[in-house]
Amino acid sequence: MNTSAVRKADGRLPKAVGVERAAEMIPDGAVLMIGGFMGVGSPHRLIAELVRQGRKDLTVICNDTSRPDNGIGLLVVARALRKVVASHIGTNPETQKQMIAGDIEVELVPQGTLAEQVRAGGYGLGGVLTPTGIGTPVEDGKQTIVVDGKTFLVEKPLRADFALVAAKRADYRGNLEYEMTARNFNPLMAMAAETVIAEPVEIVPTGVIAPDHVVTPHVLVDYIIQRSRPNGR
Amino acid sequence: MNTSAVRKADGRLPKAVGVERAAEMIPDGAVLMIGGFMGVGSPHRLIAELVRQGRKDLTVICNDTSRPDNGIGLLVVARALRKVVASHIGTNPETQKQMIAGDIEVELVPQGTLAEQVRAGGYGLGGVLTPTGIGTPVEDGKQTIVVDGKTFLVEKPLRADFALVAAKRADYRGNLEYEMTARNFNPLMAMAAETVIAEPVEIVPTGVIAPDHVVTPHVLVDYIIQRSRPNGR
Amino acid sequence: MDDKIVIASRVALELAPGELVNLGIGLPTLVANYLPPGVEVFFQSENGLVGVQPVPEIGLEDEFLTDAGGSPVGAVPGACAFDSAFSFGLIRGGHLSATVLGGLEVDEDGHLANWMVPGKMVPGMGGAMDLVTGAKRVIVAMTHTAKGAPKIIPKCTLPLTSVRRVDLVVTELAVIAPTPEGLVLREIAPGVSVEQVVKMTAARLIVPADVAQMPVAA
Amino acid sequence: MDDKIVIASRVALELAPGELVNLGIGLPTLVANYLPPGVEVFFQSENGLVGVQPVPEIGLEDEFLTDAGGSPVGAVPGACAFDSAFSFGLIRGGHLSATVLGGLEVDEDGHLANWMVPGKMVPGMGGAMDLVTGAKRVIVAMTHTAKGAPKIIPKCTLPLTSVRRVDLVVTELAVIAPTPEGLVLREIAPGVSVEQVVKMTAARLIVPADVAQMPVAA
Repeated sequence: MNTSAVRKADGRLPKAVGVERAAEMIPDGAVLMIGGFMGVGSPHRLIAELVRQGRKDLTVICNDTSRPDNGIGLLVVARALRKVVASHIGTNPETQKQMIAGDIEVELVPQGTLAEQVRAGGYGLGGVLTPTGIGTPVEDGKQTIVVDGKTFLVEKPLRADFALVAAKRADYRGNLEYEMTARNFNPLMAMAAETVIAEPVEIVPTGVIAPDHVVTPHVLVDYIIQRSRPNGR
Repeated sequence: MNTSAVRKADGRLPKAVGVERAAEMIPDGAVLMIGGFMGVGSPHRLIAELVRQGRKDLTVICNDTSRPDNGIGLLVVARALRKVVASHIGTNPETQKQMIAGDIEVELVPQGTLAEQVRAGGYGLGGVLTPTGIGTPVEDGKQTIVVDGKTFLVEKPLRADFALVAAKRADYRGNLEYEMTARNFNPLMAMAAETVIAEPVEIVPTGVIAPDHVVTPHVLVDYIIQRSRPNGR
Repeated sequence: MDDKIVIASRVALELAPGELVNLGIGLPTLVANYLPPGVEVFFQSENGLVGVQPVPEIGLEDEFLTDAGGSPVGAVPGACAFDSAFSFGLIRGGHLSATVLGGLEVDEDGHLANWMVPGKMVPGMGGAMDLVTGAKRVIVAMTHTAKGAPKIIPKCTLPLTSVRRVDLVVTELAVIAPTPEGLVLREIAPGVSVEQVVKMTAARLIVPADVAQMPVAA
Repeated sequence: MDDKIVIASRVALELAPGELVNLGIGLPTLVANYLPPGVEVFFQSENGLVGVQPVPEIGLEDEFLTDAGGSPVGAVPGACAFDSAFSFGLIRGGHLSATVLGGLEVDEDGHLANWMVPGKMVPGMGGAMDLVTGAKRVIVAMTHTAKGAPKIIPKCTLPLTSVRRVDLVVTELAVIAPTPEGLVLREIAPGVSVEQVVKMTAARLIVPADVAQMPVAA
């Protein structure tokens, strides 16, 4: 991912970018993973900026499409999506409407399978062997395998061009810490994309987050969204 | 696992047990997972007590057999083991000696595979699809699978009768927190055994460990080893 | 008495102290209100928490502490937060003592359908398939009929949630246990006859000699 | 100059600022001492840490902060600790810029053998197989010969660590790049001739016109 940002003395790119710049890196048609569960733990500033910039034809891998007025739901309403891979779309009538009209492709995946598929993509594993979905429509067209006499579905790893993750705190380096149920898919997605953009609530000096409390190490994070500045400056 | 401990008013068994009692629960021939990496993060009091009680014919799943005078190495020297599943035994000449003499069976597993096998056992997954070991002796006799044109080894989930885990802190309920590189296999093993016995360095009141910092939730922990008492009382 | 209270209070009796339990959104959530005094059960929310409780007081809501429906909840002392993979490791790995879910259909094989009505409602399965596949006990909490039509039927017409046989079905009329032999009528609600239950059930019911009366909230 | 210093200082030049790197126990560990000034590299220890550094001062050792050999280390500001599954997720998942390992044999296919000598030494592969399979770059740091016998040979006789072709082999005599065409001699150590390297190498070496001199620590 090239940006025109000034390089640091040691050759590295700076991690802190404005939300406009971050959204500009994401082209139409990109495959995104976006954290959050019913909007809780979603990167709301990044989402709003993608809508503002009029992004189109995105594929989004996420737990759910929230409500029409919240989180990933805003991208649906803005018709920014071509495809959604999710475990639940029931709380967003707009997703269902666009799906029925054929405007958006929806792939429904059991939540635990989705979590493991994202993890497998980030962990270099060839797939997920799960009993979930056997004997249901989820099995259709998929490979199965028998291990010690039990049958499992082979679910493929998922990866994305970009992971957009929300965090409670980042330090200057990009180490991330999450809060309560806002953790959900975020740390898994931060392993599974070519470029990881984190939107923290707070940014603190390096060292403030204890090594045992860092959940996503900075080496996985490419960019952190700068603080919003008072008066927009 | 039956113990003669007095039940609490709500019907639950108390979690805090003495190290002697904890070791007594483990019969000869049991399959154990024991946390630790070169003895760091191993439950040293439990190991010493198993040696003192003369336990025999154990199968131990662990990262390594440490050194003869440390951690799991003490169980090897005491000839308490029938079988070891580990990624490394090179630092314990006694393990190699017993292996060559045919007194102990050793199954060597790549470290990352071992970690995922233990996790799969605890997470209800049918196995692990890994590229590691393909084209090496690790592949011998194992099932392989092709996913999207790439070949992966199918490594089976591992489970145990008991997991013996070391933690930095437990609270009264049994929530566990780990310290730095002493975390290693401990939280994975705490998911993958019928009975989980935790040996914390410290025991603190419930609520002291923040929900975001608990790594192993109390619902997974069956027993915590009581504090060692001054003067043995 | 309200049907929902009958169902929720009866399900509550199934939960033992110290168990880890997942309650689905809607009716199942009410179960937490009817636990017998002194019985402490730990509730999991699949979005990443063990130790869910209601928000203790107005004003203590936290935007980052919610249930699987996105509504604010509280956390008990000793709660634990984790990511979605860990959450479903607890569920799929058999660490959950019980899951309580709603149902659209249950059949004579004890199969549950509760996640879609083809052509009408396709909300997605969320965590339901993993919950039904992985929990030690699956308890279906639902009304006995929908718009007068039986929901307990010979063979599910809707896509299944799992091929795992559920363990107990609790309705406002009866408690029914799916077994390898079929659906066994275990209890009937106060004021309801076995004949009435049989009539409202399209599936074949095995009726033992000793059908007990359902204990319900006082 | 000591062979180990020649090898470690040359390998250090391969590491770029901000990279995540795993150094094997023994010779590879020395690489950290020869990073060019201003180049900050993050070191992973597979037992569960990103941000390893030497113990800064005697007396600051921590029994719970060790390297993969069990020896005390320190941690840089902004370090991160994690479990073994996560650690190998970083390794297998391609998040590691480079791994530096020792070798017993490297062959013309660029295959590495470094974990056992059947009948003699069976220590186990530890993390080596995952590291060689998963890291973006695999750099073998080893002496060119063992007791006078070449370690770079036509075909490995020992069990392989991985069928993945390693990216670079650095010895006290030469820098060799395994390629689809074979082993390319890239650099020779000061005072060493191409002929000498070819003689000490049992494998066929591709020798380009422009073999550079190995930069070594001053």
